[in-house]
Amino acid sequence: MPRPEVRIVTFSIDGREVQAPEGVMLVDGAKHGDVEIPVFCYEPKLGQPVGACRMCLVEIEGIPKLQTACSTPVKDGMVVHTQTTRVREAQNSVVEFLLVNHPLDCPVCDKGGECPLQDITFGWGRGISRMVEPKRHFKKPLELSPLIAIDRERCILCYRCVRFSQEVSEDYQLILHERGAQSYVGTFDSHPYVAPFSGNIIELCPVGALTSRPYRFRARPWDIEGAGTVCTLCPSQCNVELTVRDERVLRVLGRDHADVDDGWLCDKGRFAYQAIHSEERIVEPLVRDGDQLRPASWERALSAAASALGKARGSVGALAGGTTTNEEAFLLQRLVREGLGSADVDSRIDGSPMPLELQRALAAPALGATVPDIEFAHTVLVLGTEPVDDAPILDLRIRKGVRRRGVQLAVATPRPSSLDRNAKLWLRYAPGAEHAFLAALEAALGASGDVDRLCAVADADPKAVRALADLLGEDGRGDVVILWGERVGAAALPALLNVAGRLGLAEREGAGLLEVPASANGRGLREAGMQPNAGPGLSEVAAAGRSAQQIAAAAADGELAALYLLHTDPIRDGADAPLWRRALARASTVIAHSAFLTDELREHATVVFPAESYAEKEGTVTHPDGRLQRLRPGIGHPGSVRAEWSVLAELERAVSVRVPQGDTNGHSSPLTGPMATRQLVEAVPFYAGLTLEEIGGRGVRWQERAAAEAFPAGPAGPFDVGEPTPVASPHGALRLGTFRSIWAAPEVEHAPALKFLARSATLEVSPADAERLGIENGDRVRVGNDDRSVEARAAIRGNAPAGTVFLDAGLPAGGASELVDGTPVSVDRAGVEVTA
Amino acid sequence: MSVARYDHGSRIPGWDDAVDLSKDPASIPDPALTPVPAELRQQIEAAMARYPDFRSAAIPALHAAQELHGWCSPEAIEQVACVMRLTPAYLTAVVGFYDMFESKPVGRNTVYVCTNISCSLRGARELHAAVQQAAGDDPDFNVRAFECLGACDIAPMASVNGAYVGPLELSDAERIVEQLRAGEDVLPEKQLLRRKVADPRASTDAPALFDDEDRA
Amino acid sequence: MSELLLFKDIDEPGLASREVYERRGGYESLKRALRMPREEVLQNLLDSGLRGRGGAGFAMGKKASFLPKGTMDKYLVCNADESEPGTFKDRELMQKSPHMLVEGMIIAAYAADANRSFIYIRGEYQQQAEILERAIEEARSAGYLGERILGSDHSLSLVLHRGAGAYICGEETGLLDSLEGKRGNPRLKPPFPANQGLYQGPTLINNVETLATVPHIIRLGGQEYAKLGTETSTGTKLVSVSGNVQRPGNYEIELGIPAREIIFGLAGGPERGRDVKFWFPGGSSSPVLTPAELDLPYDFDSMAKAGSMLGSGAIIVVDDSQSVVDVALTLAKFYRHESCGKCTPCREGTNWTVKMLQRVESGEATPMDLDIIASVQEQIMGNCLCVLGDAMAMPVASMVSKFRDEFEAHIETRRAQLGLGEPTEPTPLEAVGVGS
Amino acid sequence: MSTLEIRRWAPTGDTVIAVQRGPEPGGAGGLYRAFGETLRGLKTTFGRLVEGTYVYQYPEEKIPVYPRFRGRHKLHRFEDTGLEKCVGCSLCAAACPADCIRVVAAENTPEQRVSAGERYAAVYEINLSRCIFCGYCEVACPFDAITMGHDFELSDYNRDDLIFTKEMLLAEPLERTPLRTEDE
Repeated sequence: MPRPEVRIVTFSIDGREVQAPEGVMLVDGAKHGDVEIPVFCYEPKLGQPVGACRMCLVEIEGIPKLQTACSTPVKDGMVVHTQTTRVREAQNSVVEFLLVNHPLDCPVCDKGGECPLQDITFGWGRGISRMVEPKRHFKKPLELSPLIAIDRERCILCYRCVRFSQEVSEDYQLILHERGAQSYVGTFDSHPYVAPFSGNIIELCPVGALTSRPYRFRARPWDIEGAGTVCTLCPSQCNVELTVRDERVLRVLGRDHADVDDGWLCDKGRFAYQAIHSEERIVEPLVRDGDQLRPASWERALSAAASALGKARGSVGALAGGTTTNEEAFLLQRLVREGLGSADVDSRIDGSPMPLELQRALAAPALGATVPDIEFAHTVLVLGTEPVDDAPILDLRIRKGVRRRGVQLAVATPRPSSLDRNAKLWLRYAPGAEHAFLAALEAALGASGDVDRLCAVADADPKAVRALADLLGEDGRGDVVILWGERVGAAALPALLNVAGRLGLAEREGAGLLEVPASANGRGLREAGMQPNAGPGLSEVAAAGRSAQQIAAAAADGELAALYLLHTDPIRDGADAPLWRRALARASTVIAHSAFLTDELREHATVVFPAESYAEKEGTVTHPDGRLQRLRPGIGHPGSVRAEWSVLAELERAVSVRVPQGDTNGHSSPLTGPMATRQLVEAVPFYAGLTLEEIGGRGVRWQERAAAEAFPAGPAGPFDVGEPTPVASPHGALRLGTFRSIWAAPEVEHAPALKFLARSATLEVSPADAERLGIENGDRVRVGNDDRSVEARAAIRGNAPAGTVFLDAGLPAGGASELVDGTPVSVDRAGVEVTA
Repeated sequence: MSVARYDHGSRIPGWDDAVDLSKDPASIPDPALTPVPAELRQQIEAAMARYPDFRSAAIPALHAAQELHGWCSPEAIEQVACVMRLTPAYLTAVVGFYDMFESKPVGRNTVYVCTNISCSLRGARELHAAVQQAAGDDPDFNVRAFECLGACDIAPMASVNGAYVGPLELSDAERIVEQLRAGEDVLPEKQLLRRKVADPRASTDAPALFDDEDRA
Repeated sequence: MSELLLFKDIDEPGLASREVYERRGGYESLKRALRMPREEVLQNLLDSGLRGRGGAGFAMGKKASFLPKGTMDKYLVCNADESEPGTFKDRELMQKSPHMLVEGMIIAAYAADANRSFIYIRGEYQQQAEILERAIEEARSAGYLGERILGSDHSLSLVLHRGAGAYICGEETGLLDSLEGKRGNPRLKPPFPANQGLYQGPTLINNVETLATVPHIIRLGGQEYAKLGTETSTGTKLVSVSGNVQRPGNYEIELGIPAREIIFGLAGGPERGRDVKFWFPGGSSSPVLTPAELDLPYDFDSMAKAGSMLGSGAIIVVDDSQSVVDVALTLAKFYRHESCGKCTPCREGTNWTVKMLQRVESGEATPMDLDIIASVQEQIMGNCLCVLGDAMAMPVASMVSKFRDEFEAHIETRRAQLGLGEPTEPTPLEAVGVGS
Repeated sequence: MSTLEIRRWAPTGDTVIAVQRGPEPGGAGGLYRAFGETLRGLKTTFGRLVEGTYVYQYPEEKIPVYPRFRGRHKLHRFEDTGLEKCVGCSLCAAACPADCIRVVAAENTPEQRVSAGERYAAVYEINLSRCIFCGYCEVACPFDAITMGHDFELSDYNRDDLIFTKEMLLAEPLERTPLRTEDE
């Protein structure tokens, strides 16, 4: 659906002529004339207004009854009054009614001081109460989930939380029980309200009925300061405001950005801040002393790292991931490439190497879709990614598009997706068969190739693939956005580009591809040059280095002496944990920036620098749609943590003889954060001229700036798709699919509030396979292939495709990365001998 | 499997109850893990087929489940949710909204005594008390004071397992209970279905149109 | 008195069966209507001046003409959730002459070009639902329902939907939500159901009696029908009389006859020795009228002029043996129970009113509380999402204002009984709420 | 009808306080108004003058303070239950113009109940070296948990010691400041 054109209309409010966009609700329109109309239930983010609280009644000339301003769109020539006796009378009445059962326990209420009910009572109430009857009283506060407390006395039944659960996150767990004055908010049969987005209801609640249990009583609004920054725990890069008191982050709130997050946050983003202040966090440098890591001074740590790296010159592999900023990535690759003379840098830790021209073609400005495009597209194809796990906030955006704007959704994934229910069409293919599937789709869209044969290779239903091609490809059907996950693999990308070419996505304004990278700043890291075959700005490099997988293999074989790990744990994030364990054990030097010690670091790290949390970082990150956003430090560094860009700069100074300090002709090591940014911007042609001021609080898409012309164009295509390798068709054995849950993250494991959500290995099995194998739901099972195996808990899923099992990835240990990728697995009940 | 219940006999918590944090969140029940009686499944699926939007079948489906389970127990709701592919919470919200869905275990014999205005003008509250007393604490009975049942012409009245009877006298209370216990037709002579229209012109055996003596 | 339309043959044995109904001239109007063009049928409905019998009294033909043209699915919904206390006319119709309703619906759907129809019957009407279900089945097998009815281009499906006990589902948008399988919360209007109703499609919603009248309009012709009754309240109306009368029941009257004739003439008036104290002219939601207003003509406009409304045509008579406090409290409790809870004034207003009336009942109140009760009713009126709030506020306010003396006397007697003594006048500070 | 009627206040008897008014302006009365009050003031001054000088031997001898004197703060407990009145709402901190109050709240548990409300002040500190003794905290407190005492001897050798903790504020001052009686 194309974005509607906005017309400006003029109407009169309280005798003032006001101009506002046509169709906005009166409540919003009135703001253009500096008139505030009080509301409780109105929240445009929640969809259609319900007009339930009746707080916003206004008088409109020509209409006898008072109207709700939240549901009346402004019209040309409308005459509105908000200050007449009648309106005031109605407002007074509603406030009085709302307070009939609202306890006045503001002093102990967390909302006190930032409570809309307080404000509105003060501004629009009568100031007195005539209610002498006893108010209702209930036990309080009660738990609604481990994260949320509910105080039913305070609830004014505005429906916001319930509407969120039903119409935004669509988990439909939170409901109103009973009816009328007896209504109360609750869940089914005392189940807790646990969902990826449940925390948003705390922010939505206009009273103190829903409060955050981790934030409960921690501070009052006048004790705190807000610090705007960007959450970098996943590629969604939601804009957040940190609530800071005494240099501690106490709460994370959304900082509405319609082009990024639409004002929502996932629970990981909302509650994982606790990991920042975890007792287990590393807050000082650690240096190996014999077989132990010991705290050391910065000088010692830096010199130890520099000398170890210097010794390994030419034989250093570096990886970056997680919350690494563009600046850090840029400095790291410069350190490794220029300072240490090695070309082995990568940021795609579980991916395979990707040819440069494909990268350039994929990142081309014309082909990129933005986040709002999802909402206004005609058709959205979700390909090989589960948004709720990989970039949660996009899940809400897709649901919004489908629900409110009639977007047609197609889902093509190996694993059943939570979006299937919203999809017009969904189809399954075998895990790892993206290449074959996309080739089949391209063929179905009219390219040469045998759809049926390719579908057989991909184990997809040819009818469904043809239907998908019809859905996407029909002429004149409007914009198509393809949301694809980095995990589809490099081999599938030529076919993806060809599909995009056939659909003409590059020619359309609101159409395009949107990648969900595997790491939070995946796009930024690559554009900053953190790739084996591309320098900053996707420039060509003289000699391509090793990719992450090759680095692991080389290190394991003793070909690489040093490994540099910036914000990444390859055991968790990589595709082959045993290989990485060997690599870390074999490498003579392992330098890591990490917030928490893992077993492997404890055993093998030479130097561990304390990593900054995103709340302490200064720098920029790049959103998957190309929006550069700015991280600003909200709190000071705990312990002796230092800014990582400065650590990298120090190392660069120490190891490099060619980079004298203060050399203004070549580059110099940055001395301040903004200097680091400037050096990055200078190095990436299509960022040229970008300043931190321009990025500001809302970010800026580089594709929309003039400098985007400097983007190194890739080949136009069509690309050679090649012959897809058939996915293993197991005999009796099962195919292994993997998924990485939103909760499979170190921050979740280290945040006390979120700990209960931390994942342990779960194996999703179809009912047919479960019956064949004699597995019951919840059984402990052993999953294995080749000579490796892990133990997991079986979860029978009615909609899982028979013949395939899905195992958790991204676990600190014991996840899917322990097994051999792409090889059939056998599953047995734990305790029973594993069949070879 | 024993089912933990609250004091009020229900597993459904009320105002004052926190959630049970040991439980998993209640999403749509997985068909592989939720057994549904075949007959109930068939009834629900038939109801879903009748409407352009399957959600419309929520009330008929819950009627059927209540018929089977005696009340809208969590198990009943889970079964309906499983067939309809809705969350159990959705259905719980519906159950809570409507008076005829029981969210607590009740007796099988339902007696709704109308206590709304027209009936209470003619002594319905006393009647309700009488029926309640007659039924005593028999767990087979579900005696409720109900809002207007739409039969003010036979006030005071009651709906006994769906059959309307009235006008009732206090002495009928005992009979209703006895006849229900015996499984008989309840107060056959007072059943609404056998009653003729009051309008004298429509009904041949109604009294004369105007009775002058009665005019004030 | 004119001839009976709806109640003609109503007690004919077996009228609920298609066979008897057809023998009595049933489905003739349908056949006639289907021979006319849609526009003509609609014109007949417009000409008849038939006003909705559900309570709001909106012209039915006009409502049908609001439906947009086009090929989308359009819906006709019959509101058979007769739950207004005092009303029981639809029950009698559905139970005894279900085919009349079915026939009316088919014709109305034809006029409005609707292709799907639903009857939303309240859950308590279990027996009536069974009778209707049988009738619909009979009509379907006779070809009156389904594809291309009687060879015309009109197709209609009809589904009987049982509710489950909620007064608010009689409100048209609440009914639609309930029919969609949700909680029966009323929706915000606009958009009106005619544009966005059931499943967001254009929807015509009418009461049982309204739809059952349609075959008679077609039989008589719209203009001929309009000659019955008064100019603005045409036709005959079923009136449900209940409460303290000797012969409670349904009566078919021509609109415009004096109310006294209905209450005393037809229903026999209160028991001997009793007098009418007050009466509800249009169900429990209508403001009460006094005996002095008994001679007003019983039609939409006269009732409105008297400060009340004809509503669903349910007269509840309260005789002088009853306490007005008791009636007010019973009513308020009913509305509190039935409030859906969506909007604030209704949810909290009904709740608060009950609490205050309970204090009046028990004698703990002061006459000043009566002022607060009256003021709270004013605060509810007109500020709610739907009319349920008003439905309590109007009669309670009318009772408090018309019988204030009795309320005060009640408080006094109760206080005397309880030995509470004179009510203490609040100090000035308390009166403005400080210190309470 | 719709608004609440505010009844006229019709005071009678004891509720009336009679106020003596001075003479009307003009003439002799005007002259008195111009100088009379001055003379009355001077009478007090000269009256004291003849009393002679008296030196209070502070600190052995202390000048009694007036009942409304605002000295060092006190936190209070409920007398019956012994629970702290302070619920840690921080309103005092919000009201404090000198920004010298710091409150960190925590939640009561059934095992450890500190205050009567849901929350209590886990940390309650007043930096008395910054306090200007304005009494706003007392006014802001919704539970009368903090009041201004009479203690004014607050000097110390160490700035840190002037940060009074909750325990110090809850405890009775060691030495009581004498209180002035009505006629003093």
